[in-house]
Amino acid sequence: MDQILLQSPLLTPTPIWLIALPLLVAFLSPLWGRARWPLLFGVHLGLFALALWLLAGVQDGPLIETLVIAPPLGIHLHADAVSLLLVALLTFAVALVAAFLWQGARAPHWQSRQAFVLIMLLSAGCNGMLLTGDLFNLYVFIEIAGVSAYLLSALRRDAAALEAGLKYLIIGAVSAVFILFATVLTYITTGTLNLAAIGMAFADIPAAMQILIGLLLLVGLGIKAELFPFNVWVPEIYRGSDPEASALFSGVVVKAFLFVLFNLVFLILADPAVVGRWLMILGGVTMVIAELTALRQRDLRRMLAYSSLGQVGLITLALGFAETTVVAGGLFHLVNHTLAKLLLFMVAALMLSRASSGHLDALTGIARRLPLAAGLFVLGSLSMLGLPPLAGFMSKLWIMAGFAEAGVFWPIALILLGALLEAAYFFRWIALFYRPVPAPRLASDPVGLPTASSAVTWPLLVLAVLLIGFGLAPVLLEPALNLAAEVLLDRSGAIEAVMGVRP
Amino acid sequence: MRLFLRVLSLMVVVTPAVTWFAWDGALVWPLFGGATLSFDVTPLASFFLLLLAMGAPLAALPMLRKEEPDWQLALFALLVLGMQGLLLAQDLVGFFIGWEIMTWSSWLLIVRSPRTDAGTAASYILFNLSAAFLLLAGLLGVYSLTGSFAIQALVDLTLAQGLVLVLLFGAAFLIKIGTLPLHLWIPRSYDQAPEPVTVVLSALVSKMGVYGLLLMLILFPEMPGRWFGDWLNGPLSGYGLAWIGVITSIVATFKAIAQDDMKRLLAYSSIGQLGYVTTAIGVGGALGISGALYHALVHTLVSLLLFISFAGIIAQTGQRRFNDLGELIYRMPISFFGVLIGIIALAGMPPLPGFASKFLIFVALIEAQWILLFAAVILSSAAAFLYCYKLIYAPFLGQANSPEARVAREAPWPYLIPQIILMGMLVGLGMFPGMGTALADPVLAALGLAPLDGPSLGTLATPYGGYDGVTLMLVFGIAFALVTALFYMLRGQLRRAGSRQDLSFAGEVPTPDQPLHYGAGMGRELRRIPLIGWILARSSSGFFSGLAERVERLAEHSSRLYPSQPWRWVQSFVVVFAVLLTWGLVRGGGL
Amino acid sequence: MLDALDTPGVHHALYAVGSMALFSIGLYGLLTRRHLLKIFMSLAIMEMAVYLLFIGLTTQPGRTAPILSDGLVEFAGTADPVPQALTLTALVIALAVLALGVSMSIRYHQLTGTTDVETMSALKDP
Amino acid sequence: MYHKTGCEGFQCEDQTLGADLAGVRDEQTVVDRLVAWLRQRSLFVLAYGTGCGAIEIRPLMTSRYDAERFGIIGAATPRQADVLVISGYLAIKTLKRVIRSYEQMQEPKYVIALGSCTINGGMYWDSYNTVKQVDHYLPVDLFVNGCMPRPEALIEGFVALQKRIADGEKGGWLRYRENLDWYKANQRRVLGANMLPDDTSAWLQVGGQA
Amino acid sequence: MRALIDVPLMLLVTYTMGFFMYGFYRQFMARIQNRRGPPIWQNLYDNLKFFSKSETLSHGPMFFLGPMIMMAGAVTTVLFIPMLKDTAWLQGFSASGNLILVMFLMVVGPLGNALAVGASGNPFGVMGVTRGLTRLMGLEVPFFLGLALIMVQYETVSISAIMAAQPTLAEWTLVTNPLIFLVVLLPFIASLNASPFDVVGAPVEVYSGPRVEFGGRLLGILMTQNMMLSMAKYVLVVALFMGGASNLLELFVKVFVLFMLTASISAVFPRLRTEQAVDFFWRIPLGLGVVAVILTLWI
Repeated sequence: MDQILLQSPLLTPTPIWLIALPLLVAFLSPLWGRARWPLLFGVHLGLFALALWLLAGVQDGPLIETLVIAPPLGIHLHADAVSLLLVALLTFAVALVAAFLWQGARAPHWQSRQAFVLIMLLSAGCNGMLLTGDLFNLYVFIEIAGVSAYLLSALRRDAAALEAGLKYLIIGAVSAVFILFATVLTYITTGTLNLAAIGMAFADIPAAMQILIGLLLLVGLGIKAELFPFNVWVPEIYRGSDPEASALFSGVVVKAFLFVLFNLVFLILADPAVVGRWLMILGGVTMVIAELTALRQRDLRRMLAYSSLGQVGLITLALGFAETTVVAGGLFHLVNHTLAKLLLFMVAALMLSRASSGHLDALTGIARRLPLAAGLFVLGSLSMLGLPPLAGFMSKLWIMAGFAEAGVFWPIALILLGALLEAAYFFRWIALFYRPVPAPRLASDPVGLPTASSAVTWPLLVLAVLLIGFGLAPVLLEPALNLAAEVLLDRSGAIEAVMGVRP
Repeated sequence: MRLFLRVLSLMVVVTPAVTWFAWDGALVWPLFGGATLSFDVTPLASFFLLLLAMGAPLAALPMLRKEEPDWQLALFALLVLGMQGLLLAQDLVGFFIGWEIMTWSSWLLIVRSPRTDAGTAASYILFNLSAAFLLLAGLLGVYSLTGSFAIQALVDLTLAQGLVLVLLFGAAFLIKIGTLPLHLWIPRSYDQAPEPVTVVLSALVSKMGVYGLLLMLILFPEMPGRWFGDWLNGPLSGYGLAWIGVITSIVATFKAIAQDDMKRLLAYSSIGQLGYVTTAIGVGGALGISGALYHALVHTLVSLLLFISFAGIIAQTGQRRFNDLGELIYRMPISFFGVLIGIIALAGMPPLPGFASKFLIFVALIEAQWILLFAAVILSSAAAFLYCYKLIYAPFLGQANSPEARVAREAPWPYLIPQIILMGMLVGLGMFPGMGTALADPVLAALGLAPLDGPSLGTLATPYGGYDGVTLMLVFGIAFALVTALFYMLRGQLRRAGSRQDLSFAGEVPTPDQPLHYGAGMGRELRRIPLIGWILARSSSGFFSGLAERVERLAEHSSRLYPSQPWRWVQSFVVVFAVLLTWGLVRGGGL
Repeated sequence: MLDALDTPGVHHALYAVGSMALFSIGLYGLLTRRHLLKIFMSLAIMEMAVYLLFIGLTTQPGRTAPILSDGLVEFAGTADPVPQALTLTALVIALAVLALGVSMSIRYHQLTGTTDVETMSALKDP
Repeated sequence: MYHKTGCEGFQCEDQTLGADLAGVRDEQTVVDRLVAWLRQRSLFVLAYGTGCGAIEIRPLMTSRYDAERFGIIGAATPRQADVLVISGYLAIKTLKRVIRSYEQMQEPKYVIALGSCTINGGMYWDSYNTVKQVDHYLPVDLFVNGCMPRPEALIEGFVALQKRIADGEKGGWLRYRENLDWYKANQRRVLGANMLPDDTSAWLQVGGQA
Repeated sequence: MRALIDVPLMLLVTYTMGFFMYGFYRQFMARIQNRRGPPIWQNLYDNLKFFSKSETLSHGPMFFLGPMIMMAGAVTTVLFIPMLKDTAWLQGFSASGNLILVMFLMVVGPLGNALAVGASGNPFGVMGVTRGLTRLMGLEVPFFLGLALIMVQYETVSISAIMAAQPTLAEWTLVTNPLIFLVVLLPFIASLNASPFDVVGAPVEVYSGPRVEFGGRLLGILMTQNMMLSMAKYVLVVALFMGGASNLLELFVKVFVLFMLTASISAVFPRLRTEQAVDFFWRIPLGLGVVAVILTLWI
């Protein structure tokens, strides 16, 4: 395989393009002129196709692409069924956001070149995080994604956006310090930065050091992956950022970090069950507290932020169980959550462009002005709640069926409780959207900005179709998800593919 | 586009009828993990599918009016699809999918009404989703025991397993049926939903809970006998269920009497009627089950008829309180006859089929020798006369009490056609009460009970005796005709009163603007009867609103966990980190 | 006498203690300061502590920098090159983040006239 | 009535008592007679308790005088009643109610007036607000004289009425019909703005046949 | 064919018994009150007088149809109760009906009445109807409890079968299970609209009542149906508790005895307000009923 790849590295579709292409296009941004948004969309659609193509090729084992020196000494990309699945998902998500911005974003800050570059960088960083096989590279990609995320958050450049950006930056920097610290300690104790090699060596380092590293990573990644109590910053940031940016954070960035967290857990630890149990508890707590808190939110973006936290908790709960069915369900839910959250945040963007603010009162009766958007919001929230026949139901059922099969019932109870709380606030918002109010209470369109074309809804419709489609026919994704779950859990296989020896 | 949507929705609405007539062969749809969804018509499902097939098109007619919005019919079509899926499903997942589609599509129908307030919307969805999630939990419990989602008899359960599963499923279905004290969502939502939607909720959606309850008989064949033992010739669990049902119907009936809003009253009445069904299911046996099915059938027809009639009144007058109506009998005669037939059937008076179903329930109770239950059913049945009278008196009789009621005109045809059809069906069923048991017999056979097998469609036969609907109807009809004829043969003349104010009013001369209507006050004095006063003074809404308040307060506390200052965030990280580290080090283990 | 202290263990201990001290100072600053720039300085100090630890613990007294120049042709007696390279990279990133933060702070100050995180409240719900 | 018959009050009664009933009797069929007999045998009394006569009605019904043995029994509402008993003076305010009650009774119906107050005002002859001669406003079939008449007198009156009914005599209600305009004019004169609506009597005016 | 003779005969018998019994009742009450009282035919006179009224006021079609429904209901009820046992005569259509049906048929009359009263537009009438329905709610519970005990005892809902199961005095339900009779007695009196539970109609004294607007021939109809329905109820109770009757004379005697009993009770007790009556039914007769259930079924 190496030989084939080395023959014509520039022309062959290899995983490196998933990282390199966005970077390249981003740095060449002055060339693109007005064609930026189509390009962003096109590039990500291309990357999505590439990821799918690669995914088809990793059914039997991971694809290891060496960048400088062969592993374990050098730097390599580790593209397996699960990371490519996520790359496909994330590139697809970014493509849809790009399409939405292309058609819909008329605000000057989204018209700027900055936005284009930042989204490209974000995408590159996330893909890198998913694909890299090296701990320090991971840190670098985290920082790339992070910096672009801080800037995206502050893109609007008013006080609220800047406040969000600054807070995001501070908390991101803290997270980076922790991750860097963990990286440093890992290198000092094991002498290697290659993930597979660390996986071989981690069990041999002192117990105290293991705990220290583990906790540092937990805090560092937990902040970014939005696990309680490290997710306290999230509502503020989502509230201050534009919903389009929040869509990217919630739909793309968090998912990448979740993968990183669990990939590390499953790869490095000899027996992930104990840590998995703790992560399950953490996920459960995250979910319940977030859903509970969301009940009281009066701002659409804040509410969506808490809902996002809740779903992340659920995914953590599922992935932490480290059992193929449940993990496959968890990955399915991860996919569904990305789709649904993108949909919801984009609808929120549409609504905010028509309403005076994201506050409950300002959005009352918005369905009369934006019937399609409100309808899509209903669809997205139904999927989020896990109501059939939408995808969210299938993934939740999958997870819970897995738990039931294993005879573990407390997560089921937690998930159902969480869903009930979730229903309480989502349905309250929907009821408000449909409440009839006299027309003057709705703000008119912002003056001076051309209204978004109706083509802006097609990315939303694509998402809706996918949510319904996956809900009706989860079998479409089943083989890919099962394989991904097996690969994610198959520690020795991953290590063997890199190191050549079974641990 | 609008036309297309409407035609499409209509086509969906008649699919239950098509399925009922023309279904052959099962449908299988793959799910994940080797599980499949399969759909087929069982005898039990077939019975309820028949209700749906009859009810859905009739309920759709009022929605076809120009005044009704498009989305209503479309969502209704979705609702029908959901219910149909629920009935056809051969496995619990399919059942749940149908159940949930039903739940949220009906919620959307309700929430788009201008009258729906936040509390109603929340209570409807929260109660129903609680039911759904209990169902889901039960379904997963079954899955963990059997490894399959199929609807099949669960045998050899331990007491604990059985108890948990029965409680989960039972609570889910009882919430849907609206059993006390889990009924709170019903009156509010029936009241505030758009009128054509209330028809559907009461007539069709509530029956799905009944279907679920009957499904439990298939799921837990051992439940009646083995787990709790017997009590007076019957299973103790059935005895408990029967009491739950009858207390529900008693309390709901008294609450209904106290209402001054037509739809609210009907909502409570609906709760009460389904209480009978619950009781009948609790009694079990061939008589009990066929009584339950029969009553479900009758209640479907009756609530369709009544809610459609009242929808017509509300559409024509814009009034919904008993106080604001009156004297519509001359202005809306067809609706009057609709309501008249409806209340006679609702009150369970012969010769209409409401009596046939109650008769079966009574006989079942006598067969089981559950006499106190029998008396309790009689209590609510007799108290129901009061609200039935209120239902016909307040809108149609008495004195017009609002300007709208004085000038109202007969409801438009989309309301009248279903009413006329339903009146025909009710009278026909009253004349041939054996038709109902004939429909229920296949279900009894499928449940392993002996069918009732009436000698003819005109007779309702039970082992304890029966009655002949045709004779009854003929005797009554001929007697009525003869009495009227004889009356006219007497000397003297009948004179129409000169005005509506020509009343014997203790010599006084009432004026047209005097409030002579006794609509809302009717039944108010019942509070002076100690038992009724005690019941009416109580409500479980305090408990649930208290619960909601607690949760809100909890949410307030938890939102303090999310401060907005960065150093607070870092503080919490550091604290958590330090605690975990200390704990990990003290524990001394690695990862 | 001081030679006895010139052992890797003592050196590493000193580095560890020093960097922990630095780290604590940074953390203290982070937790107590409200001025945006001071927060960034605290963050920078924390990062420095990590770099120091990294560089310090992966070398030993007497080792030279792993740079092939001035006649050095092989990696003997040099410190482990990987940490050095990584630290440089991390420094660059940290600098970029810091610069970004400072520029955003300035912008924020221009908009609102404040640099106090305590008074940042645009995101709070009423 | 005065303008037609030239008599007033009990003068008219003399006239009516002296009328020849033989012709009437001959015109009656068997059914008519049976009906007349039944009507006299069962009198439902609406006792309009005005004035002191109200107190005299009660002993009539109780054990001592036991009017029930004549088939006389109280009725709660005018719809069920055959006989209206005006038991004493009528204030103008009460007159309105009495007329209303009378018009709401179902034909055949009879009026018995008790005491001198109903005949000529009695001790209230100069009162500003009582009606002096009740038969100006309602067709009284029978006056029972006295102030107040004892229950025995009342029973005698009832028996007399029964006899007249059995004989098929033309009842007061027919007089009311025939002379409606006169009665109404009298009523209107006294009641003025408080005049009753005509919903209970209009059918008589348009020639309604009972 | 037999029905053609049966039907008029049964109606005639009930009507005759009705006015006779009620005439007797008025006599009986008069004697108790130390009065002479009206002749025993007085009720017949009253009834025929109403039928011969020349004016009848109607408040509209429903007002007119209500009494017709009521009468038809009474006729149907009469025809569905077998009068005699051990014979094919005077059975009416009882083979097509049963006890529960008859009990519910008895409510059809009040429904017709209630509709007519409502149609009249007189609020006092409707108040009376409400009182009547309230009382019905109160009395039906112990009444049906007793009947259910009988149905359980004889394991049938057919009146003929219950009658046939009590051939001799020793097998009368009254003897085998006197408690049931006690349970049923007072509700039965209330269902006859008799004192002390007669506040609903309050025939003479209270202005408001279901009959406030009825006069003339319509009132005659109401009276007729009331007498017939009451007799039907007596016949029913005789059939259930006193073994029915083999011939008309026996029937008449048994009904008379029962009538004496109820009339005596009516004569001595003061009237109860509606809510007092309901509360009473739910305490004393129902409590007795529960005791009866415990005694007969559980012990």
